[in-house]
Amino acid sequence: MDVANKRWTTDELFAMREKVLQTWPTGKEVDLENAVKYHKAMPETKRLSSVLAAAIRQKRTLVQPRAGVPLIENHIELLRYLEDSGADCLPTTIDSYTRLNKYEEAQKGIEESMATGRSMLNGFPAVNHGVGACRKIIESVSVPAQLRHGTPDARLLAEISLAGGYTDFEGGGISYNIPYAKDVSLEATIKYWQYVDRLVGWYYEQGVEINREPFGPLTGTLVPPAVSHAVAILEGLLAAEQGVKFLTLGYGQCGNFAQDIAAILTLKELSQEYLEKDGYQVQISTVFHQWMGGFPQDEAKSFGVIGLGAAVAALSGATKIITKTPHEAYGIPTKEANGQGIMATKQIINMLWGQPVPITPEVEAEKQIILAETRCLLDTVRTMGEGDWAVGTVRAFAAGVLDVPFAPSRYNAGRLLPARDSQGAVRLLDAGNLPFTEEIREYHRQKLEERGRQEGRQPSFQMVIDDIYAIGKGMLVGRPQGARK
Amino acid sequence: MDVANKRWTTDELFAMREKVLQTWPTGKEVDLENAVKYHKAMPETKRLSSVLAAAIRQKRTLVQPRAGVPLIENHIELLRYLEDSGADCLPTTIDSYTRLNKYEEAQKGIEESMATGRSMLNGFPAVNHGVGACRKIIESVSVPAQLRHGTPDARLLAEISLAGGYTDFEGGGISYNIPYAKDVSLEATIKYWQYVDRLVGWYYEQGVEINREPFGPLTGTLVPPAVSHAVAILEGLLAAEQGVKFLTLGYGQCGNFAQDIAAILTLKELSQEYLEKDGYQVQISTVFHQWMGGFPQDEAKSFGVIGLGAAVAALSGATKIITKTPHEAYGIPTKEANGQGIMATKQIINMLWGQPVPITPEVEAEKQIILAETRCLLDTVRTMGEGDWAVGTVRAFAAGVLDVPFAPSRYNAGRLLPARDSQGAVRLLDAGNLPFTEEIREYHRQKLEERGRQEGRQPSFQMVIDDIYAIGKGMLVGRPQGARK
Amino acid sequence: MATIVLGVIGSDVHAIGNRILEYAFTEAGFKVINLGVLTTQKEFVQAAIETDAGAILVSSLYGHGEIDCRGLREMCIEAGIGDILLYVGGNLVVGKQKWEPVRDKFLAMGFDRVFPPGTMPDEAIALLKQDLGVS
Amino acid sequence: MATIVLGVIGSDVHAIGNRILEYAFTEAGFKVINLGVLTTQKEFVQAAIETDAGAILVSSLYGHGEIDCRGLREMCIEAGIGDILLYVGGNLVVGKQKWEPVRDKFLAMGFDRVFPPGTMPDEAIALLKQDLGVS
Ligand code: B12
Ligand code: B12
Repeated sequence: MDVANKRWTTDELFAMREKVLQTWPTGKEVDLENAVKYHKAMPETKRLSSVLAAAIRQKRTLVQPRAGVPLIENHIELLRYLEDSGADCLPTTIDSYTRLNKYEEAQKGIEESMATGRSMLNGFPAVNHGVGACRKIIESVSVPAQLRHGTPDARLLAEISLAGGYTDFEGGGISYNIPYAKDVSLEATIKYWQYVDRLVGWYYEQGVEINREPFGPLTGTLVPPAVSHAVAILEGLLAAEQGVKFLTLGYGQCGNFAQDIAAILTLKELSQEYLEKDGYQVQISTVFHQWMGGFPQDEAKSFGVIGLGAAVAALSGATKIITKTPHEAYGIPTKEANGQGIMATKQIINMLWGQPVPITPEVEAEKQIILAETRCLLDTVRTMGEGDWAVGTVRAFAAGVLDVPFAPSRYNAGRLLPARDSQGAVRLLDAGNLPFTEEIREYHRQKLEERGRQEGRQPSFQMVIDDIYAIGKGMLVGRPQGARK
Repeated sequence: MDVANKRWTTDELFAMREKVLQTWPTGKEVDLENAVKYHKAMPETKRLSSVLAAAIRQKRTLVQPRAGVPLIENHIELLRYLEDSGADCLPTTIDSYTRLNKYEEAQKGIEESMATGRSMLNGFPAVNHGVGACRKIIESVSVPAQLRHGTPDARLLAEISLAGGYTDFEGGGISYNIPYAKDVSLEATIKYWQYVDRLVGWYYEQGVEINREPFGPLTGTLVPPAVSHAVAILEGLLAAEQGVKFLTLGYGQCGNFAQDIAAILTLKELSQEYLEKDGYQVQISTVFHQWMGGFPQDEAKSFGVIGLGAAVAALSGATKIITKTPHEAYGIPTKEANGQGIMATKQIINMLWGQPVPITPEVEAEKQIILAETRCLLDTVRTMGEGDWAVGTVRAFAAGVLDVPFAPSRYNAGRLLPARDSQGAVRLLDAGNLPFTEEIREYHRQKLEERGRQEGRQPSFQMVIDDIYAIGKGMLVGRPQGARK
Repeated sequence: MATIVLGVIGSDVHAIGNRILEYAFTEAGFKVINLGVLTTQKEFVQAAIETDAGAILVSSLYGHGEIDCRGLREMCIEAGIGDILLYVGGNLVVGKQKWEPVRDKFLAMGFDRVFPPGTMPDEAIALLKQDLGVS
Repeated sequence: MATIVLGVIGSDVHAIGNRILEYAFTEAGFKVINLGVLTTQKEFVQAAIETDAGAILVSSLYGHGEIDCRGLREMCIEAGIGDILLYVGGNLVVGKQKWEPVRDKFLAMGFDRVFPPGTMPDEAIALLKQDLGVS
């Protein structure tokens, strides 16, 4: 195996940098010494690690949208608008060509966008625009900004955007591969992300704090909390090994109140537990993503989905929430629609601020099952890797011991069939090769049989499809027409 | 005292009817025999008592908007639109002239509306339009409809609308007086509403089920749950005595999660307890009103307020929710805005359907305090009335033992000063003459002192004002700028 | 400082804003005669005459403002206080309408200032002091 | 029944709708060659030739559909399958745009049918059967 969970030396990092920076002309704009100086001159209020630390202290949930358009001026206008709408931290979402390192196509997209006056890219092509453009953006807003993407190989993107003043970088070797690629091996992406993490670690050694955020929701659709927790914690461990000191771990709303609250609570608990066990000292925060699957077409209904997510996020005590918009089912939102998502969310976050996490018996029960499941997964990964999380991860995915529903990657077994139980919690109709105890498997079986009985049908792939469509059709559980109307 | 909680004989009812029906020409359209026939021919699906019963059985929360425009055809179009938007039951909201029995002014409003093509009235003037118009409306929709108003003397309105096929009638001698009038005595309104309740009782004796719904939220602004519970239960008791068999008791969202959940739970518990104690057999359902005070001007923020209300209502297990709209801060909503309120709400209600009520330690604590407070109020009313709830109510209001914050009525002491504690629960800065135990008073004091300490100020009327504005300004608790930003 | 007459016109029972306005104008030093809700045009005018008020502040929240406010200026003129300041505010018409035409409609009725939904008291206090030439 | 080629074009990784379309068209009796996500125009055309497919069903969800789909008809013509049915659906352009101009743009590119966001498989299945003259 060509990968190991072992801290790279600075030399190893710098040797690889040479090549990475040559993959696109803007690479030569990156001057690390100057970048460190630039970061150090930035006020604390523009640094995500500090803003997150304050939110943790104040038990506050920060509100952050997703947003990115191809042209610099438009992007700045967009971010300013979103800041005015109440965003506590800003994003820069990268386009899909850049995500696949197709900088030439991104260039075409930029040019066509300029020519037509319409956005021809679904995000901001930061690599093509380069370090100066990033800094211009950072200087145009007064809250911190994070880079969000979905890039299996984000080495150059990280170089450029960190030198450009971004203080937070999303992604990870698993979470930006399995849901975002088809043919890229985990060994490759884990290494790409060790590079990113090591770079972030290097910045830290120079006194610059950069936050890192594995992409929690994965495919965004009926991902059981234990599966996304395991991935998030693995990426946290891999990052910490490379010297990352600030981590935000994520979770995509599933829809069941108790399961969602329990998910955020256990994500905190488990990540702390595993990171400490391996001796890492890391500031951990959590991020709750409003429902990441298919949205209703209707804007008012979308506001409903957004509102429920906001309420649960606030009550769960997540450090940050990433918002959706009333345009979700259609396309990249206008800045107005994006602002609406922020404002609706923030109204709820503010109203619930200071109210305690609702610890119900159901939350306790969900916590127990998520804790047990996630430990099954992580402990098996450790065993399979003979103590090496990176090796274990690769082997676990190969064996289907880690498995993400609906993921496009060939390196993902794709054997899981998730479905909702009668209360909407995500369970597994088929747990594939997940190393769950018989007790856990039985629990899932029973929960889905109970639903099946209510609906007078056997749990099946049709039930999975019904659940995928359900929220878009105004429900949580995809009950066949007429069942318990 | 000219009032007593004693069932009217049919003769007493019919004697008064004679006069009531003469107060406006449309009164003579009312033919009770024909009305009974009309109701009996109506399908069950158009009867609120049945639809509510089904909702109770299925633990479902029904969604109902408010809506009323001056002209019949427009009103029908409006209701159909709202039905298509997903309303489970429909309203007909009455204009403010009719509410004050100013039928001539209402007539002017109808005529001006016809002439200008704009709505010049803030509701549907059902008395002026008469029985036939009501039936036309009922026949134009396929879900049940309720009459909603705010009329101290609704005798004629009840006659006309019930004969017109409405199966649910909102209001009560306290809740449609204290918040809706300035100079009308409680003795008078209790009698007016005994008439309405006796009429509903009479229908029941003929085999026609009509549901009655006291107006829970009162002034809609920082009303402590115990105060509105006491009023709701008193009106329930008065109605039951006149033969009402179907009651929906209401509560206006305060904003604190635990207090709101506890409010709905205790409303069920206490109403059952008091009604049973007096030997009444009544189908009790509950209705949760989305925040009834000042709304944010921004529509997206309003969706936030709406979403939070919907989530809490669904989780609390309320039988029905009454929706607000994104136009709330401005004016009577367009049908589209009204539909949006329904759709956003229903999305959340559907997503949370079947999920259990979150019983947290905080909910338990709020339950205990609401139970204790409401019992203090009700038991004192009983004592003051020497066992007669009607007499007790009049005396209790006169003594400030019952007292509604911000109410315009001279018959209300107006001594309460409600404010939010640091978690947004509504407490009393000044409990006036409410017959609370020293322990309860101390509890309120402590909660508000805690908030005062956090904000570095003494609880005062300024804090009350800040709280009145808070939701409109995007918060729940009206913290002074800068406090715990 | 000047006396002002305050109230909610017509069949309108919205009491909360009225309570706050009374408090805010009193705090600002005005002598406030608050007629409360359900106040008729006549009551406004009489109170203004009796107290020699410098301004009448009319609220209308419930949507019937247009019908209820018509003729108030004329009544003031007839009563001999034709040049008294008339302010009106609240949710003046039925529904969410464009502000400018609404404002113009009430200006045309003879109001000196018209305030949109959500006006904060401070704003009106500053303008009233200005209009009355007090500080 | 007819063979169809299915896939998500360009740099698009949205896999879920694709999974469902495969299932639904298979259930409906079609032989489905599913190329999955990240499929190039060339792969579509080659698969269609190799399997003698009656139609190519292209998905594009991520917004770059306009750039990615241009020239597909021409490539089919060059490859000698110029009259193969071409369907396209998903979230074809960036942002929430009026549907008709979007549809017309893709029709002009040579697609036979263009489906808006939220199309249910049954709808497309019925139309495809009709267009292919099968049942
Ligand atoms: C889940 C999801 C994701 C997941 C995908 C996981 C995976 N690998 O599959 C993740 C989180 C990884 C993701 C990533 C991205 N996503 Co995405 N995603 C969604 C989301 C929320 C749901 C998609 C879905 O699964 N729907 C359920 C399935 C069943 O429906 P469907 O995909 O629409 O397919 C059905 C129909 O459209 C139809 N159909 C589809 N194709 C065809 C073809 C034919 C011929 C016919 C007849 C019918 C048909 O049938 C299908 C089955 O019913 C949508 C928004 C939405 N719809 O609510 C955004 C959305 C598609 N994503 C979007 C974007 C932009 C992205 C990203 C670029 C990130 C970003 N900037 O936000 C990346 C793209 C990465 C890449 N290279 O492709 C945008 C596209 C914008 C646009 N067109 O303007 C959307 C619309 C969200 C938005 N409003 O911004 N996404
Ligand atoms: C609370 C409330 C009620 C309570 C009132 C309790 C009470 N007795 O006070 C209850 C539930 C009883 C109620 C009843 C009704 N209400 Co109401 N109510 C509201 C609500 C939600 C808040 C009002 C409030 O208290 N705001 C807080 C205070 C502080 O603000 P304010 O009232 O706006 O006053 C401030 C400013 O406007 C300004 N201001 C006001 N007047 C003036 C005058 C001057 C000169 C100046 C400078 C400033 C100024 O200063 C005040 C202090 O800051 C509003 C909608 C909203 N605003 O969100 C609807 C609203 C006012 N109600 C409305 C209606 C229609 C009714 C009803 C007819 C029922 C119905 N059809 O829905 C009845 C009317 C009964 C009647 N006869 O009047 C409508 C009016 C519609 C319109 N104009 O098109 C509104 C806008 C809701 C809506 N969108 O439909 N209501």
